[in-house]
Amino acid sequence: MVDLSQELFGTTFQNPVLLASGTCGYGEEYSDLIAVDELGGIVTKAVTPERRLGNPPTRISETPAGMINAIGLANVGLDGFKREKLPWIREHLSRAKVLVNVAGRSVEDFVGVVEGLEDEDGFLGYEINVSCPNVEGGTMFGTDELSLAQLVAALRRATRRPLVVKLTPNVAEIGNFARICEENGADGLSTINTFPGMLIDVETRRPVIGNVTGGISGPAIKPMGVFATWKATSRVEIPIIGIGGICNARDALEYILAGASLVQIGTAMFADPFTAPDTIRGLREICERQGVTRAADLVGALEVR
Amino acid sequence: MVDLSQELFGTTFQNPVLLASGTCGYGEEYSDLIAVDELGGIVTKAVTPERRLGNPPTRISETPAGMINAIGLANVGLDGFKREKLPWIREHLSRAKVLVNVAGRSVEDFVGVVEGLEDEDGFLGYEINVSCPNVEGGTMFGTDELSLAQLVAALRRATRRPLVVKLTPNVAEIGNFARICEENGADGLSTINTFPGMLIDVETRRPVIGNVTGGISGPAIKPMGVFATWKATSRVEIPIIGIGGICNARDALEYILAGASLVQIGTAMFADPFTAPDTIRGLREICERQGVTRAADLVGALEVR
Amino acid sequence: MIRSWSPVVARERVAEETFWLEFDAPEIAEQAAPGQFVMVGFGASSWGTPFLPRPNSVAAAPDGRVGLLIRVYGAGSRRISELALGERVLLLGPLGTRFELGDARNVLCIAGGVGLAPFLLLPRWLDRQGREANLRLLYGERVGAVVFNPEKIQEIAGIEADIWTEDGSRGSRGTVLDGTGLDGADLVLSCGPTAMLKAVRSLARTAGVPCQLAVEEHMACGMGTCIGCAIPTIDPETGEDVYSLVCTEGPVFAAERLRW
Amino acid sequence: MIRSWSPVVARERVAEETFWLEFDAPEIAEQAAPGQFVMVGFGASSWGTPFLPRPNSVAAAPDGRVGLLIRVYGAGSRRISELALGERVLLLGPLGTRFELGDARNVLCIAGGVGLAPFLLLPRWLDRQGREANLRLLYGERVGAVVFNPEKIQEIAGIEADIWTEDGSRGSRGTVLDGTGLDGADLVLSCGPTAMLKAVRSLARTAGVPCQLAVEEHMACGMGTCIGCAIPTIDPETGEDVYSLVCTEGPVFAAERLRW
Ligand SMILES: Cc1cc2nc3c(=O)[nH]c(=O)nc-3n(C[C@H](O)[C@H](O)[C@H](O)COP(=O)(O)OP(=O)(O)OC[C@H]3O[C@@H](n4cnc5c(N)ncnc54)[C@H](O)[C@@H]3O)c2cc1C
Ligand SMILES: Cc1cc2nc3c(=O)[nH]c(=O)nc-3n(C[C@H](O)[C@H](O)[C@H](O)COP(=O)(O)OP(=O)(O)OC[C@H]3O[C@@H](n4cnc5c(N)ncnc54)[C@H](O)[C@@H]3O)c2cc1C
Ligand SMILES: Cc1cc2nc3c(=O)[nH]c(=O)nc-3n(C[C@H](O)[C@H](O)[C@H](O)COP(=O)(O)O)c2cc1C
Ligand SMILES: Cc1cc2nc3c(=O)[nH]c(=O)nc-3n(C[C@H](O)[C@H](O)[C@H](O)COP(=O)(O)O)c2cc1C
Ligand code: FES
Ligand code: FES
Repeated sequence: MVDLSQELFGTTFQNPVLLASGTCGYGEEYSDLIAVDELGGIVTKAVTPERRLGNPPTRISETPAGMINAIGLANVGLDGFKREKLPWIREHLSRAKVLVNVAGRSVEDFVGVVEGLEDEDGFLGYEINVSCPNVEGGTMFGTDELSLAQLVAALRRATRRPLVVKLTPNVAEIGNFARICEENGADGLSTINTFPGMLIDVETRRPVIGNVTGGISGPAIKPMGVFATWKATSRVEIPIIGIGGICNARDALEYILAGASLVQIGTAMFADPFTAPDTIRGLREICERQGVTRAADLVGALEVR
Repeated sequence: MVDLSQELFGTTFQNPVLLASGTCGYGEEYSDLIAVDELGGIVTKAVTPERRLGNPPTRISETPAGMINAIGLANVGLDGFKREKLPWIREHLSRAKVLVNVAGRSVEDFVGVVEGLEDEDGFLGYEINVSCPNVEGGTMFGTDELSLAQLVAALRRATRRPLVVKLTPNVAEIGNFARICEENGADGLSTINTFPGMLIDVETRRPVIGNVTGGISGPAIKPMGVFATWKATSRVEIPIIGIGGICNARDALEYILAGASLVQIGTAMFADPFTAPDTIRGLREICERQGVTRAADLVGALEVR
Repeated sequence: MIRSWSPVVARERVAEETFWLEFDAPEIAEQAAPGQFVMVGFGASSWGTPFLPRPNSVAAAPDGRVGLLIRVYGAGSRRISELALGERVLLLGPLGTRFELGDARNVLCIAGGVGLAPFLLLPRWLDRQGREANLRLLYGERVGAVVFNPEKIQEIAGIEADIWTEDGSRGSRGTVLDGTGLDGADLVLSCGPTAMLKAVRSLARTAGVPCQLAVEEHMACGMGTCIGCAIPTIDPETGEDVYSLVCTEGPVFAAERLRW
Repeated sequence: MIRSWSPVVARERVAEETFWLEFDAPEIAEQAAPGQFVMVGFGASSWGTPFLPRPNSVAAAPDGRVGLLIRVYGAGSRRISELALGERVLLLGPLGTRFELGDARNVLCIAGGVGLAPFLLLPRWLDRQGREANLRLLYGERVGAVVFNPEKIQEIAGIEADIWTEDGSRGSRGTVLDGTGLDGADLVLSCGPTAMLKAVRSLARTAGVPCQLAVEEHMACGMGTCIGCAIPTIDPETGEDVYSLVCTEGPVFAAERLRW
């Protein structure tokens, strides 16, 4: 018997496999096909203070071994989330843990969402999406050390729940940003969000994506995600959630060996909605074959001579 | 008749397709298979002041739609290059333009190579590889604005030949780095070098690559390379060479529309050594079909509403 | 919604760059209604082309099979078109909305290109529902070489297609719209290129006939989780400009909801 | 060096996860010598698995064909093993160095697993060169299920293999090394897993018999441009520790040059 559970954020994840934000809606969408409550957990689509319609089409397209997306944070907004989405989560997910992905363009935006959710039950904590452009500074929170520090500190004051910051890979040294999050009170990190990218239709000479640029995800970014996870773990003590291109148990295990306590699966769920349950099963099988009784022992077990 | 030539760096490239540094040796290696002198040009393997043996194996492996490499700048060194490689180039390449890729760990290293080559003939100019770790600072030249400015300024003083700086995508705002290069006298930019990445063997629990981490190239990074090219062109006047995952004429055209005057093909040459000549032929065909008589008119012709 | 690894049980090149494929997928075949689609993919462990699944309309559902009419457009549709007998693909479906016939008696179906697919399913599906209606099918293509054989249409769908080609090499010369006197239709259904759909919408609007259009947009999930397939629409209740998901709120929309 | 899109003209599953494939590639077949390899790829326009070509030893060269013995290891070798008759792959070759027999009369060939491949080519190649030598072939596998049929070996190579399996289910029980009295050999050639090659090297060194080993390393270009396939070696002239490229300076190395 292999124990896949992971203890972190003061609770137990029954297994380390979560669904990534923006790729699983609010859980309900997949409930027809897979037993969502058997997963380690889900991370909701980003919630912003107000409802957002999102970007004009085309929003997504395939790229080599991946995809580009510019959804534009289309979401039901804080109130919509509480009214339309949280009730289903509360009712159907008791074992899978839920992180609410939070986005905004100012510190107030983020804090507003967190404060608005703080008294609700049905979810564990927050994953803070710092890849959105910061209104005040123009750049992303996630690429500016000072803005990031202020944001994390403000959020720390706003909540006692687990606070996970989702880092963008679009920086020179992700370890520095990991440190800043830890120092300002984050309980964990998610690595990584998408890479900025662009796809051009050479016949029309226009960008394929309505928003011109978008984020690249999928297997193409897996080696970068593993690298970022490994770099981040070497600089912080707080647990890390590995993300980027995971398609199966071996991919998940790369992240775990690199130091991730949990993983998230995003784009691969589009290729096959069974990817997450198959990954859980696959992890169990690999552990059995390798004689590993507790998957938690594999976290950071990479041997670098 | 389609004119594929491009005027830049005070000379004419017969077509916009070059071979990327580190993927074509010094040209000679491919001469058995393709007419190297029919290409737009080649960029040599990095030349460092001293001969370098490079990294321990394993140095390369496949990744989703790409590869990881950690060659470690293995090269014959400045003297070896002059003695063993330049003579072949001088004798066989008269129409294809040659850029010498230069690497080092200090400003002196780079300047030393450039000064050592300045009086030689047989090549057009330099492509400066700023993705190597900087000995003094620890980080890469390519990720530190001040080091980069100093390096480019020093090199500008050392040569009157075309000076192209090859940027790393591993920064938050590649446009800033492009600007710094232009302001300090660079004649052109190459975008992009590889992304840092990592591959783990889940059976041995070790990194696949002897050097632990490596650079990711190939189709996987194409959307990021197009994005970086587009970002860089919006900030500088100097010409740009687009690189990253180009496999065919359509890929090359994406870069050209995004603003690249020339392109380089790297990893795809391993998948098929005919990729570069096929890309040149394909560009001619697309231009003919689209009624374009001068490919130069397509540079930056992207229409963003 | 069914997910199944389904083998190709029939494959035929039916016109230039156009293929007819049948998959053994009884549950999907049983549920699928005209306008609905399946995502056709290769799973998550092969990250070759395509990685994302591709949406394709269910064009027939005989004997537990799902029939698709595939036109080669890019690398994904090419790979699907080249599937060999016995090869398995991952099907997810049926997905999306269907054409709603309501009480319509005289239904005019206007198909452009492989927009023909849903109308191949429609007649037999109506039969199965015990529903009667007079269907008229206009089917247009740019050139004759890509026209799906009228005999084959007859065989699959039990309906005669009125064929139009722009080069006049098959059927009548012109576009389907040249053949469109709405004569007596009390419902217009259409699927095909956006330019055609727009023209159909104008025609129907002018004639005051209700019109439903099946539209296309890039998709990743096909089931509402990625929010990727949004198109500009008008909220029928508030009249506001919004976006709607083609995969769940469409692909079939009432023409007046589309904001083009 | 030849680059050619070559069709599969024969394919056979010859043991568990092990396949014999022949490609129509006359120029490569004519030039290939034992120890040399070809890069087997799918071109640059399909960036599925594998994107990089895979090195494989030329195992036979009858009638303008290149024969390969493929064992499924990961996704790339799996795709190669699943090629259908008539499908084309991009072959680049012949590449690398060959076994050099010099004046050797009694040559002992020690093969582990699909390290058998170069030794399948060797006997007929020697014939074609008009060169005579006594060849003895030891061929070891972990288990019987993966053993390449001795009759097939006889047919392809015209040589009898002395088979060893660790589970004893085919041939003799044990490793090839258990069968190695070098008895009278004046040259030892070996190809197979690194652990085996190391043991062969010790044996030959102890016996004072010259030894050549064919080694493996990950490759991208196969022709010396990527500098990716370096392994630690000793410079034969200076005695310095250096790296050598398996694709151009190898895959066959004099045993004493390898720095393991
Ligand atoms: C609801 C629906 C039903 C469809 N039914 C059929 C059908 O029955 N027969 C048929 O031949 N085609 C049908 N299509 C179109 C088919 O999905 C596209 O031709 C196909 O996705 C193109 O993929 P590709 O890889 O060949 O092209 P590429 O251009 O290489 O694809 C690149 C990306 O763009 C997307 N894309 C490009 N064009 C379209 C498009 N028109 N619609 C959706 N995504 C697109 C692809 O999915 C992919 O993500 C339908 C589309 C939708 C949305
Ligand atoms: C000169 C030479 C001759 C060879 N001859 C044969 C032969 O005749 N028959 C045969 O079955 N195999 C042979 N091999 C080994 C064969 O190349 C590998 O099994 C194959 O590359 C593995 O690819 P994969 O995608 O199946 O495995 P994966 O592990 O998925 O490949 C991942 C990456 O590692 C590389 N890789 C993994 N193992 C090896 C290896 N052992 N050698 C080289 N690269 C590797 C792959 O090329 C790829 O880049 C030979 C290797 C070399 C270098
Ligand atoms: C369609 C789509 C929508 C996404 N939306 C969000 C989001 O709202 N918030 C967020 O933090 N990340 C979002 N992401 C990023 C993913 O959560 C994930 O970090 C990224 O896709 C890399 O993982 P993958 O390669 O497994 O997809 C989105 C990704 C995709 C593909
Ligand atoms: C094996 C290998 C070696 C490389 N060596 C160098 C180098 O010496 N100097 C350099 O500037 N870039 C080097 N690169 C980076 C390439 O020149 C190119 O920027 C990168 O691979 C992206 O292009 P591609 O996707 O077409 O390969 C190397 C890349 C590879 C794959
Ligand atoms: S395709 Fe994902 S929401 Fe429609
Ligand atoms: S494989 Fe490229 S140098 Fe050997």
